[in-house]
Amino acid sequence: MSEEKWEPKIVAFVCNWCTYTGADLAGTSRLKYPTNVKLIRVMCSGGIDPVFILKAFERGADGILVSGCHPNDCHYNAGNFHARRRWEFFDELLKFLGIEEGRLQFSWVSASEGKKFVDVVTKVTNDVKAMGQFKAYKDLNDEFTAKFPEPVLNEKEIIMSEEDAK
Amino acid sequence: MKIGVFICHCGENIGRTVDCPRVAKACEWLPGVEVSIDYKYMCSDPGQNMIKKEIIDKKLDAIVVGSCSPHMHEKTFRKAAVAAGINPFLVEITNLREHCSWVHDDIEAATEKAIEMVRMSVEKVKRDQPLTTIEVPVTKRTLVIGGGIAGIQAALDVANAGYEVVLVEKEPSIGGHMSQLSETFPTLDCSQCILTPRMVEVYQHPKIKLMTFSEVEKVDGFIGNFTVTIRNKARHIDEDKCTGCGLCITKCPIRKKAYNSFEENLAHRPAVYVPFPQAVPNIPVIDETVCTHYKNGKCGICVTVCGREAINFDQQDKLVTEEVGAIIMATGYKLYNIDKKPDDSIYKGYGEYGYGKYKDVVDGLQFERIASASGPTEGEFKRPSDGKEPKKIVFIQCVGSRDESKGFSYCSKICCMYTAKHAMLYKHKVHDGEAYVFYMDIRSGGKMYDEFVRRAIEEDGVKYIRGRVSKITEEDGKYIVKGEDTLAGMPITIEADMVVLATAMIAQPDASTLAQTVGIPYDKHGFFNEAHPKLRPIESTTGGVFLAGACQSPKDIPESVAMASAAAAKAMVLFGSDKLEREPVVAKVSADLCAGCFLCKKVCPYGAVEVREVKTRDGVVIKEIAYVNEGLCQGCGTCTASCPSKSVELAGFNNEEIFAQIAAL
Amino acid sequence: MEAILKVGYFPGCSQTGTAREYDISLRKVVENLGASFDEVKDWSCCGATSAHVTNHKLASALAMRNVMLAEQQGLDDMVAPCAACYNRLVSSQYEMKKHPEVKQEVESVLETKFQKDIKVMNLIELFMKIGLEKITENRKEELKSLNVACYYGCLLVRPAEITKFDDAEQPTSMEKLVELTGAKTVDWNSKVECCGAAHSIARRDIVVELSKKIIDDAKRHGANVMVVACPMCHTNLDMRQTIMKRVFPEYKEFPVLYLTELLGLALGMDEKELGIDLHTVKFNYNELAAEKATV
Amino acid sequence: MSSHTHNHVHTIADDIKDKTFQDVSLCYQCGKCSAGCPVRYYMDVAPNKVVRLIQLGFYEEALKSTTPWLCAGCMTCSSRCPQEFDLAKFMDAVRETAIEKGVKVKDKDIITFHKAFLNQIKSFGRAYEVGLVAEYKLKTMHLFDDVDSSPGMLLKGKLKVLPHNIKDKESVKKIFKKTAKK
Amino acid sequence: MDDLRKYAAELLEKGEVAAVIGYQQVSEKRTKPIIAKTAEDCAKLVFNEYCLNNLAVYLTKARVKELRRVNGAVLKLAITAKPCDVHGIVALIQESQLKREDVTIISFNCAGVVKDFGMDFNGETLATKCVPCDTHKPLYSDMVFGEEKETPKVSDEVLAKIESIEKMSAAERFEYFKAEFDKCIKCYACRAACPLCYCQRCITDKTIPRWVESSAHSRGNFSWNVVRAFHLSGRCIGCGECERACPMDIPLSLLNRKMVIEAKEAYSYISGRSLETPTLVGSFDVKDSDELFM
Repeated sequence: MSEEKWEPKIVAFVCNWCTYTGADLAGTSRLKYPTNVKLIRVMCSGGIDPVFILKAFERGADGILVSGCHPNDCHYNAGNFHARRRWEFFDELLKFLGIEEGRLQFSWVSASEGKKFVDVVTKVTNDVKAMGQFKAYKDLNDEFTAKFPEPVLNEKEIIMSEEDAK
Repeated sequence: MKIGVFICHCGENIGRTVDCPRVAKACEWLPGVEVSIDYKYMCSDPGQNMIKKEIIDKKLDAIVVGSCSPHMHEKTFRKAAVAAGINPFLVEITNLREHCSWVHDDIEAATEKAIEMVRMSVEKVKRDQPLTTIEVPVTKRTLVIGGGIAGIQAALDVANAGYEVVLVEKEPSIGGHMSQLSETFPTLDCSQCILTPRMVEVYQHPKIKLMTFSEVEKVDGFIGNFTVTIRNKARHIDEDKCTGCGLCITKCPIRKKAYNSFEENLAHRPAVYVPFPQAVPNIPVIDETVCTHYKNGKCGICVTVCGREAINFDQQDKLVTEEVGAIIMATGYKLYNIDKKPDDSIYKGYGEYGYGKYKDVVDGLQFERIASASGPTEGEFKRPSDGKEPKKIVFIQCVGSRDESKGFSYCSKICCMYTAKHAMLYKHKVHDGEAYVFYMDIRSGGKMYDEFVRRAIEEDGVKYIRGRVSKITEEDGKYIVKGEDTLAGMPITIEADMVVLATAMIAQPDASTLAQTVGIPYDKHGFFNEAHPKLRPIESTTGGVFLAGACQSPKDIPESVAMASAAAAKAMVLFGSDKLEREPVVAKVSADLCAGCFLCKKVCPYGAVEVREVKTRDGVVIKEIAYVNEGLCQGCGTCTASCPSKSVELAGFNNEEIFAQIAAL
Repeated sequence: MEAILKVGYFPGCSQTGTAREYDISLRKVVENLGASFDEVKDWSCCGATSAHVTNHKLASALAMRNVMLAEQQGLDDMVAPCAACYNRLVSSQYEMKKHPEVKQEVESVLETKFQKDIKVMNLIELFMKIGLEKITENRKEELKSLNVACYYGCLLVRPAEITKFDDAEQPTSMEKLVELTGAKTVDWNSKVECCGAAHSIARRDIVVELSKKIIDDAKRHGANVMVVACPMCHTNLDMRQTIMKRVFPEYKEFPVLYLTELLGLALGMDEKELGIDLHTVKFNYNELAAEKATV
Repeated sequence: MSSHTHNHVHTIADDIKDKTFQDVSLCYQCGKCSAGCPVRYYMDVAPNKVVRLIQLGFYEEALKSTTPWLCAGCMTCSSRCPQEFDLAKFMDAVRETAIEKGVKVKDKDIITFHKAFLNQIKSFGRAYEVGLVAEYKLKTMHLFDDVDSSPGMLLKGKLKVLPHNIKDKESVKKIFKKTAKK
Repeated sequence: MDDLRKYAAELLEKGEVAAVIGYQQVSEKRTKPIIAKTAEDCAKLVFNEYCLNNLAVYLTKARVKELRRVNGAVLKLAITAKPCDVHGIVALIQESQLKREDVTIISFNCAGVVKDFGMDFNGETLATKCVPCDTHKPLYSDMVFGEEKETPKVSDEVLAKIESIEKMSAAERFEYFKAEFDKCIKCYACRAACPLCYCQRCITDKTIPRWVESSAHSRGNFSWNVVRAFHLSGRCIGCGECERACPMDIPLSLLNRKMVIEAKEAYSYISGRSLETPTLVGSFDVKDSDELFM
């Protein structure tokens, strides 16, 4: 991928009840935001494991958003409170280890905050764009793929094998 | 595994910005995908039939539907899948509409994103496990919180259908704000005359357990199976013995120490009181904060005069537990209080209107009491400061409403109507009086509503001035109201005898606390959130909890009543069957791997994690492990993320599924 | 021995001219209360009001030049006794904080980078910082004969979200200060009404009318003196009484004091020392007290 | 700065938004600003109506009005606006725009005063009141207006006869130069 | 020393405990753990500044737990524990791995131990974990031996290192840790030595799905070390056994200590100090900081 064509890859882990629904509202309200963010829906922000973050970085994510219901608004009463402590530690740890601030961001977006969802997603995208490619993890990933190349099937090969099957 | 991908155009909704045929084409090549097609309306009958046909013809094991939000049509497509023989939990929805086509303009980028989104779903569906829905029993009883007109209506409807109701009201009497009103718009019929029969009906209904002076403290459980703890506050009067004769009230020597909140603090009440003469139940309450007995143990006149020995100074609060299957929230509203100064309030307050320091600047409910035949002035228009009849009244609308700066952004909806009513009632009694209304817009949508406002202007000669008032000052008993008529473009100053502020309707101050107790979301103003603004306006997002009346947003009486009946109907729908089906999204612990640290138990919001002992054959406990009670588990997954050894998984959202989605990025 | 409290001082142009007595009394009172001033060196005009009404960039830059000087001088806070200066300085700081583009622009005009968040105080905040108990401790005189109308004017309390020190509509902080001197305060309607401020020279007709309304209101509510904390207000309310007298023959003069002068009197200084004799309307506490006693 | 797509022409309303960071569409015309304005009676157009004229694109009418020039900047309107629209700041921007566009202002005295004031600062770094009054009077020909206060003030040492210079006058001049309108 | 031996022997004799987990001297400046089951074993028990190991780790090992079952009855275990090791026992009790009544804690007043075997005990050689230690008397115990002694004052090198790392740029920090983690050979000695790594199956051994890449390369090493440090966040009692066990000398204490500081600063919580307070992980306060969240 050439430098000028680079678009950041961003994943958002969102809870089903608030942020996912807030994103639905952004859609219903026809608000606009960048296409970089892909959502992964979980039931509650309390159910997001920090290893998901590492996995996403390993899969080439340049930025990650974790978002749930506002404190006191959690559909499950307390899931987000547990999440809050968890992320406080994890964020501190990652920062200490040299993961740039802004690669991993957190927000509370309620079901009625379509606009806030757009603002948050846009901010994360802009922040990550400004930071550029995730050098630290890219190096790790490049080293990994150099060591363990993934078998790549291109379309042609698949067609041929299918035709062979026939 | 054979997977089918179905891309919906949703007419133009998705098709406009996402090149659906291209998405379908691209998905054909995803590993495991057997068939990938696009169609105009996937949720339509032909669309669903197409899905079913493909499932059967191609012997599909799972499907991915790229359409609208799963919150919209997940059920539809699951049903279609079931009809064609697939487990409903092997259906994944890709939200191509709300999360893609509607939020992007660039067709190229949106199409690329759509393909990636579908790819993620395909990877997830490959790891999905077939699940069976969970059945839970239903307790066919309803809890109604709030005994205003909405709560009364809901309770009566449910009870008349033959189901038991527990009606909880925090005040000593039911009736709510409607019992304070003088007349109601647009008919000008007497509020109490139409309300009190309903209150009595509630009291006498064999299916309704009425708990006044009570508050909900705790709600456990889930739809169909709530356990509610209610605090029945001590009245210090034995409800079984009291006949409501009222002798204690008339003899109580403490007459001026406490304000009468029913009269909106325009009058005093004794230490032992019923809120108003028609109170239901007609049983007094002793106010500990002012009663002499609680100060120095003396007095006790009420004890002497009570022939029934009903006075019990030592009575304590009681905690009562009730099992119910549905909860109807009908907690109503409060009026924005202009006495509040910025420091101790969430809203900023109107210093320019004097923060309530002027006695004759009153709010809407105070004016209702002044206008009411049963009120402190017995229906005579007298101003609070000196009891004189006001000859010039200024009404100001939108105080706190539509004011981002000092109040709230929303329109309180009813003020235009009740201000017109106030002005009308005043002009009907004080013929030589002048009534001015400062308004921004007149919002009078409703049957006979606009006609009502026109009547105030055309027949009763109320002067409407379009503009907000900037400041009120007092000079020699007159209130100088400075405004601008924006239609004439002229500054206007009125020297009024009295000013009535149509203050905003706001959520009850403890609404958010109650919402947290019950477990339902609320908006930034404290109003409870409905599950869907258009299609599910009565339900909260929490199953089995329904909303009625102004606790959801400002409403007038007919709307509140309609909503209450709707909430009652929703509760009865729940009671229509003996068992409830629940999504099988629950956590499960792997007994072999659990190390028994019980972090899952500590974080579980529902107490669904239990301790199980693992024993040897000879009965010796070798370890204790966690076990999830699936009846209690609500499927948040906080335990799964907390478990250090990853020995607990959430069905439908297991870690393998999520990893697959991440890998497909 | 208590360390002497040192506070940054931005006098503002009026302080060197029309409001000389304000400067004199302020310095004396502050010294008396055991604090001292560190004047911003080579300060310039804050830009009020002609700059911000005609060129918003110029306005921000002029104001921030002084904040820059204060920062370079190593100050943490500074007091701007003139309400207009105070307002310009805090508003410019607020704008810069709220809008990064303003910050960038101002920094490029001034060729500097702002690092610190210098707290700009108004007169009332200054005394709160020095400590209200200091006033009670050092009080020599109880000004019992005074019924004071505290006049805040517009720029001290507005806009509330920027100044953030008192209620914008019903402020009370000046009353609290004044009551420490033993004087009584009156509750009146025109505390935050505008005196016409910037129109002092070009539209004196407006100023005279607005100022007279304010003075009349104070009189009506039983005040025998008005206290202000702004040289612009003082110019309008004190000096323009000459015209009021000429236009309205029955008009009775009404003394208008700076808050610092009132505090000075309570701290035992005399009128001359405080520069009260420089006012248009004469004021002498003892004369007033004697007059009141006879009534 | 405001971002517009589709070949949007930069209007005066946009320009005002750029200067004040607030959109005129915020105003819903309740008139509370006009109701509380201390100098409302002297204005030819109500303050809220000036906003309305800008909202509707009647720029000439808005810029020609005396209202912005009479605005005393007391911020009563801004602090009471239910929409948190800072009208005082808006008025500043309207004045500034009027000067930029060379609109003829009816109340010339006020603009002359402001110019005189800024000239003083440009020259000396601080307001020099005698010079200010003198310049203003020469330009407006109101030569003997202030007789009732000025001589007395000079005697009391309240107006300085000599200008009060700051040392680094150049830095102030530079600010003027850098922020000057093209 | 004799008191200790006598006490331990008595416990065994009375049949109160199944075994005493303790230290025995191997050479002049070296000890090793011993699980004493007889009076003769007890005679070998020692306590001195060479008792480096945190023996709490044995309490959760299946083999050791098995010892408790004697002739159909279930007996207690006794353990000799430094005051800092008691923190580990407390944490294990809090995390349901142990019941207080199942363990007899024999503790000592402690003034610190040496960095490594073979060193003379003086100010210079104080073990890293002892430098910031403030528990010189056990917080929980059934028996305490030894006199109270002065702990040598030594500069806190770990803290200084943490501070110097925090001053680096993000990229520098990342490079620093990457280089350190690159040394990792995934031997999991850190895990084996840690008293709080008691999982039956570690997350890193879980294969469906694969949580942590287990082959040795920078990415897998990074993940493993992040996960290890994170799982100990708010729990680590700072015994430093992981770092001591690491054959590649990866400075694991830096991470652990950093998170200990975080727990203390953000939540005023120190792990293993009190049986009464709820564990930091697994509880919450509605007033927890919300700064991280937009």
